[in-house]
Amino acid sequence: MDGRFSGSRRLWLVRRLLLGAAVVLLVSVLVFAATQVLPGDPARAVLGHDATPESVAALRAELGLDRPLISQYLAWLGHIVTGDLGQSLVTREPVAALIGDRTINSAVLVVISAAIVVPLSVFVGALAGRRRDRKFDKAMLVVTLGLTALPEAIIALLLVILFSTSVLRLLPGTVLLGPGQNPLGQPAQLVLPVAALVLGVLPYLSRLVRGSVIDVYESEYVRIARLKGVPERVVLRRHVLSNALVPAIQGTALALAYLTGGVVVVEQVFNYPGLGTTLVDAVNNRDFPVIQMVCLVFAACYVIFNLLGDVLTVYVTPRLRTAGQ
Amino acid sequence: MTAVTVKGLRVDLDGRGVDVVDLVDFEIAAGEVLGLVGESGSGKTTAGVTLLGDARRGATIAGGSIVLGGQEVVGLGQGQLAKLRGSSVAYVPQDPAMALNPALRLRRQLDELFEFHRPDMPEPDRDARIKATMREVGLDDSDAFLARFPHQLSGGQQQRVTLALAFLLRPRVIVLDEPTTGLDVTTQARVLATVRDLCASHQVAALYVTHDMAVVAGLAHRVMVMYAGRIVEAGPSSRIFGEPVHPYTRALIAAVPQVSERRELTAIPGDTPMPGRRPGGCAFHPRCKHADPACATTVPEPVEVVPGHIVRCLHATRFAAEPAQPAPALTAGRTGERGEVLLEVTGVDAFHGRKQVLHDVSLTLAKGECLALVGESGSGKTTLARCVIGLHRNHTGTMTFQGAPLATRARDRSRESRRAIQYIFQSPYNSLNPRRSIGETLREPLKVLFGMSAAKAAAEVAEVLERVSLSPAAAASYPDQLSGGERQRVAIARALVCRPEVLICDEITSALDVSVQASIVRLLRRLQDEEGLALLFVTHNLGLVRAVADHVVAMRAGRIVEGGPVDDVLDRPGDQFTRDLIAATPELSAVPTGDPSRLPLSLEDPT
Amino acid sequence: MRIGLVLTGLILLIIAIGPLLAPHSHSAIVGAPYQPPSSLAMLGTDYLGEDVLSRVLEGGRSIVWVSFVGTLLGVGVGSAIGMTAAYSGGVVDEVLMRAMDVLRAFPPMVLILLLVSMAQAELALMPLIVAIAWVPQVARVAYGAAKEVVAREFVESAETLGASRLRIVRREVLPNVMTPLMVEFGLRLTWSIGIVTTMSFLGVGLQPPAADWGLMIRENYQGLALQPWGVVVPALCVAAFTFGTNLMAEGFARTVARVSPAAETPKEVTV
Amino acid sequence: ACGSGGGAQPAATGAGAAGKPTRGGRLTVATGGAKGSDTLDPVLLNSAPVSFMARVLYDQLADFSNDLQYRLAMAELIEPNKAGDEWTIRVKDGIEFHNGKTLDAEDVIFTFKRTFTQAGSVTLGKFKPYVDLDEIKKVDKRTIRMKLLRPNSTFNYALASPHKIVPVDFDPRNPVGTGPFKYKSFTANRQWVCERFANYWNADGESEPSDSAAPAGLGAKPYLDELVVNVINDDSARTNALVTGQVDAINMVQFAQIPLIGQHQQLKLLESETGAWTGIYMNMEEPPFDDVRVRQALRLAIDREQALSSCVSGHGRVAYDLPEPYAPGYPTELTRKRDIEKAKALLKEAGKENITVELVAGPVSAEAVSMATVLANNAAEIGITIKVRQVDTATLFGPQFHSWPFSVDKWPAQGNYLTLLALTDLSESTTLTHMPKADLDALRDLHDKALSTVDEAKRAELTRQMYQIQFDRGGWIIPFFANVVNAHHAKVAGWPKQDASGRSFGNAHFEQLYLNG
Ligand SMILES: Nc1ncnc2c1ncn2[C@@H]1O[C@H](COP(=O)(O)OP(=O)(O)OP(=O)(O)O)[C@@H](O)[C@H]1O
Ligand SMILES: Nc1ncnc2c1ncn2[C@@H]1O[C@H](COP(=O)(O)OP(=O)(O)OP(=O)(O)O)[C@@H](O)[C@H]1O
Ligand SMILES: [Mg+2]
Ligand SMILES: [Mg+2]
Repeated sequence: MDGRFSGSRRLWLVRRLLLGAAVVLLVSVLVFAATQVLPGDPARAVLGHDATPESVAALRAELGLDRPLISQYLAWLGHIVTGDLGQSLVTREPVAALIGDRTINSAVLVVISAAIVVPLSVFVGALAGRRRDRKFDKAMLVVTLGLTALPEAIIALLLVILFSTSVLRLLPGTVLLGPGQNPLGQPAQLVLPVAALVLGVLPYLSRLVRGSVIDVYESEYVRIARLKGVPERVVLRRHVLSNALVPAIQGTALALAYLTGGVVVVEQVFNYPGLGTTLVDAVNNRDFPVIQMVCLVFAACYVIFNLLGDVLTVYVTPRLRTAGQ
Repeated sequence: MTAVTVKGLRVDLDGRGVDVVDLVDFEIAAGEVLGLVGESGSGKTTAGVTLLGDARRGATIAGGSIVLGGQEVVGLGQGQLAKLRGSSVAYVPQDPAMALNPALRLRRQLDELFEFHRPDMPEPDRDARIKATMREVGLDDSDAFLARFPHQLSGGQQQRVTLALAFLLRPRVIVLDEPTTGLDVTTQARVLATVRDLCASHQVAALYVTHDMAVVAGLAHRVMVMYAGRIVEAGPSSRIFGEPVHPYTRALIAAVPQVSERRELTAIPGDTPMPGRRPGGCAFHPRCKHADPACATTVPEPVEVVPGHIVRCLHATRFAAEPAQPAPALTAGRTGERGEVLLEVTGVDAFHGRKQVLHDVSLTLAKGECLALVGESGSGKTTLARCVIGLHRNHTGTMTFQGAPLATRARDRSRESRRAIQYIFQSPYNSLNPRRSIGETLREPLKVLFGMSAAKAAAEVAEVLERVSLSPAAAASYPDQLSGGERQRVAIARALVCRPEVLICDEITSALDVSVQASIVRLLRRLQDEEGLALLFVTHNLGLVRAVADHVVAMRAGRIVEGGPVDDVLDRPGDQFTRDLIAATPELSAVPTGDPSRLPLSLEDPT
Repeated sequence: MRIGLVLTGLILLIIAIGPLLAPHSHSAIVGAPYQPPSSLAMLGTDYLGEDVLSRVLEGGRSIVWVSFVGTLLGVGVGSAIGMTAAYSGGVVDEVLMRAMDVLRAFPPMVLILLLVSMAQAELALMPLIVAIAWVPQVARVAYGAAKEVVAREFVESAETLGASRLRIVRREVLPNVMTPLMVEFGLRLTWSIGIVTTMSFLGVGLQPPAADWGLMIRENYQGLALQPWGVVVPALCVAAFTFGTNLMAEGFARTVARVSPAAETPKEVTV
Repeated sequence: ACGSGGGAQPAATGAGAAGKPTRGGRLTVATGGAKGSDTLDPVLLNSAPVSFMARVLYDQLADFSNDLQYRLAMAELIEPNKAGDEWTIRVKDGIEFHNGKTLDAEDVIFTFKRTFTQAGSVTLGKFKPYVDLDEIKKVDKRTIRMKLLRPNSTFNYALASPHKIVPVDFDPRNPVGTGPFKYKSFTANRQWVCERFANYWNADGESEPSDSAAPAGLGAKPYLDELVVNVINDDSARTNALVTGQVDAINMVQFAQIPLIGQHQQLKLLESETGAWTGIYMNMEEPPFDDVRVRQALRLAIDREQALSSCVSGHGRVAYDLPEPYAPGYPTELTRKRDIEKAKALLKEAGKENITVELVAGPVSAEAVSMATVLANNAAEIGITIKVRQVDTATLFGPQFHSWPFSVDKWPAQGNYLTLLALTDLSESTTLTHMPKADLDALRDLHDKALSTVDEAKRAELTRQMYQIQFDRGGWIIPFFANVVNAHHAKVAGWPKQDASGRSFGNAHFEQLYLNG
């Protein structure tokens, strides 16, 4: 009855996995459809203003853009299934090579940010929830409200002005990463992008934690624990946090999914070579295979984070974990 | 030996200078069970938790003293209170499902008490004590059981775990706050027996808080009656139930339905006032039929009518001298020919998912008759009722109304049958749309069924409100402005406005105080007499069955085990199951002592 | 909450009467680029030499319009979908909510990027784009809230009367999810302002010569060192507006709805 | 690709005075204007960075100097016959490719063939009307003779505008040229790395004039060991990278950021006038631009000084709708004064008062959109409402590119008006302005005449006549020629003074740069 999942759980997991795969597949159809509606075409984007009708037609034929849509999609899907992510229409490089290290770069950014923001939010949120309506809580509410009032792009700009160019000249305000270079090799460059992402997610997550800590504090079993004579600090640690964790896990999953989207803006500001900048470029160039792949990666992250969140939730919630036994 | 002494206790709402309870004095001897009864909102819980030095968020202990084993509790710091709680004084909450931490295993939750109160106790001793206590409360003491999480227990088992938590360190005093409200009668009987046993064997003083008079009657040595934050009467159980003096106590007792005899239930008019809105003088005077002008102005002092029996009433001595409570009028059951059969249910099998919850159920309901459907919790009563009204779709079998078959879904039924059969839900809090005024709620059926214009409907609404004894002005109010009893009347009005022939009532009084329940029951009976309504009355309260029903059908695990005229079934139960049910139901009129031999069932938990 | 009202009121005032007060046309070139404040241009000039003050006074309209209409539309459609799914249950529920899942798998910024590239930045279309980004998220919240309501007995009571589905959703469910939806609206409005600003900032929002606070930040960021007002003032306006609506949403949630709006409510894990 | 990126170490360390000129070292620069579609294939060059990078990796037969003077480069001879329809080209002896092969006639022929066969070749346009692939004959090892389809006495100019010579069997994935640096790694839109080519043919050649020319004794060019070009498209981020010392030099400095860079003592600006231009074009097939009076009215309405000041903060020179200021025959006397009254009168005459037109603008250059805004502002004064619709480049260059009624485009300086005209107004397939037949025929006639004369003065006169037609009836509005501004750390020296082509980084003469170590 412990750690291991029951049979019905395993079934649930399989169902969720299939569902997730279906979501990703549908996303690919949607993105494909969307790319067809995009005005302009990659051949033109590649050739620029020197393009002649013949050269455009030749390039279109070469890129396979003149085939019927369905066959283009199915061909693409067929290749994906066999592990061939296709070729960038623009650089003619394999998509896998193109987005491979950028995916890692983005992942580094997201993982570091998450590794900072999750414990920080839990700490801040729990403290505020415990000192509800007292000074710390009020200060935290004002700060988080202020942070949500600033769009991420502006936060990022402010950070650059404050720490890089104008006020203090402590940190690089631009990220320069050669291809294949490990972003961890230059930690100083990562500080500001990570800070921007952390500040973007912190208000949401810490308030979520605060809310659920308060909910649990209000719960009957915490009252009962107190009436059992359990000291206050143990109440927080043992009775509150263990139960307040569940919404925090769900929130973290959402926040992670959000972070993967948030990198679009932050990467843009910091010139960070990740999926976000790749996507913006690909959209500008109408580089469909790349757009599709990046969107798929985002969608897959969303699905995976959610699934992980759910699995973890099930794992830490005895009621769910032991269901069906 | 006195375990706890309370004097002049007062609890105020923060910042409002309004008291929730005041002038509370009592003491409990070791091994004694003191009952604390009163209507909802009278301040029982508030008074109870003060023994642990606790007041709920938004309230504080404003005065008085609580001496527990020689130590003053009022004014202790958090640390000292923490030492006291759990070891010297323990608390058993109302809802065990909410009170146990869902993330911790039972052993952990039990062991925690040693961790903070007996840190030196060696592990094997702890284990032995935990297991002994588990056995004492009638639970499995195996390690596997202790490794369970709360959600893996039944409601009764959960309640027993909270008892084990309370008794584990053998406290001096234990406060039990309605610990059996959520349980069915058989489980309740077992839990009560456990409480009584443990208190006696460990010489624990218990304060037993409840609104169920019958429960206290069978359990407590002494009883206090609370009204509007004051103790209005206190004395030995036998005195309180045998010779009650305060008009409030008398009225409460008269409202309790009995299984053993059919009697007229009398209701107390009005509602318990909330803190801050309590009338001056004797707080009960607006609802008291003996009140005179003095009652409105003079605050009554406690009067000891006989030694140990204290009454807070201006006329205490006069009432004490009068012959005790005039015996409640016994009423005769309605007999005679059954009328035309309106509703017929034949061979219904119903399912929740793949699980079959009704097996071949058949019954008939005749015009003007009240058919009670009884059975323990989970036996399928609600499911059956929902099949009939067309809310539960997953079933087979036939149902006819006036001979015409009823479609499975309400939506597919004829307008005529949707009008003629009406349903009243259990919870008056849930069955009214909180965002719509009473008037709107009552106009809705008129609009949907008759397409009636708002103007015309207004007259109907006013009329129906009067029929359920509510003022027509209530049409403008919203549900949260009404008391539970008033809401349930609105729910009845919503059914009545359709001019139905059959009313299905699913435990419509179980969320209400006995006095309010009495008034609802009276209302239903009146409607039945005046309008010839047929009632399908779902309940697990056998006293109510006796009071309202003509026929009764008993269900067990989805099957009908017995049926017939009420008096036949209740006086001469044919099925063992019905007999057990009757035996487990606490009765007021039974000899009120703490005599364990009177307990209906043995301690063993059959699960 | 009071501060929120004041801030929001102030911004709305600027939007309402600002253009009347503007000393210049928002697209008139009144001097050299990036001139410091002078009597001619009280907040200086922008990257083209247009008057910053006039553009600030003019530039709130689009942002407020787009975020307000977009949010209204998104919350409206999203909650309609969520409630319908919650009430109908069964296949409708599955299909609608899985469709929402698919849309939710796009981060809003990515969705917007794709949509804007598809539709180009037409002012009339931008609320629609913001709305589409919100629909799946709101649907989820409305679904959760409505799911609790549809299980309540007054809904069943309406069913026993045979009321139509639409009537039940409209009269029984909607009023009871109104409060969370209002909270949702407030929060989404706040975020919409952020998104609209970010869109403009990334250059996928409104286009010059339109005056728009987000666009102004983008346009004048280059000259921050020369003429900070061109960035600072619109950024402050955006921040004040966001802060104001956020405080109001928060206040509303705390006092009226008595909930702590934890942004997107995490969903229940279903077995 | 190569693993060691350029950003691995902070580029410029320490502030203050530079040290002694030294050989070797690595130069890290950042460029803007890059695209995902960037490639090192010299026939596909279509962004600013690749066009200057091509100058680093490859070389040409002839070239323009930084003040746009034509000169021979790898060719020792480029000569037409009398009729201008047969050209003899001989390459210098002993020029070595990066792979060790020696440049010869075969490579020149191969390059022409490749230009004609490679899909998407952008240099094809200027050769297509003239070059007959079957008529390129190898005369000897280093000499070829080309019989043109028709006379073109300025064919040598076409060779001097981008036409990179690649070796036989050139493979763009491993690009080999004769430039001063050789390829090491390349990731589109991200980073280029190249290293010193020891056998650079022009190692002792003359350098472009510089204020900090390399001292004698620094040895053979190029002086640097390695060149790393990072892409930072965002203008502010690029400046930040220079300010925080992540890179040593940047190009495309926005005029608004000049003061910011000026605050830093160790940073230097490098500004040059150019002949590059961004123009707004009117499609003469579409109303209202089919009426010459509307075109002239707009040209009279635009406030060129204001445009120069607003769009580039005055960093540039006013232009009067005629491109190629360095071209032989450029008519400096053809200027216009802003004249609202005359413009209104023209509109009235044309019956086109109070009209509304849509101007499709895209980010072809930093100033394109603001130029459109300024024009819209100015046009309002003569009663023309211009709605500026901004689109991204993919849309701008989309299928409608050649049929937008009113849009923008940008050109680098070609050094010769005849070359430019062939690529723009005269080209049937790529014209944007769609001149009416009469003017087109007149222009073609003049163009043909100019190309068939080898008399430079006569050609200049014909060119002047073509400019006149453009001035009177053309479809371009060119308000100014913008300067290019680069900025660099003081420790990097040897930058050319001028860069009239506007390709940035001193027309990519990295071979003459050195570090003050
Ligand atoms: N902390 C508090 N803040 C506000 N009101 C309170 C507080 N504590 C008690 N009350 C009010 O005081 C009254 C008495 O409450 P209490 O819970 O003690 O009654 P009770 O007799 O236990 O009722 P029930 O039978 O419903 O449990 C109620 O009206 C309640 O609303
Ligand atoms: N929604 C449901 N899903 C699955 N099982 C259910 C559901 N509702 C009820 N059941 C099961 O069906 C059986 C009958 O339930 P029902 O509610 O009809 O009993 P009841 O007699 O009304 O009980 P109570 O007295 O507690 O109201 C029980 O075993 C219960 O566990
Ligand atoms: Mg209570
Ligand atoms: Mg039931």
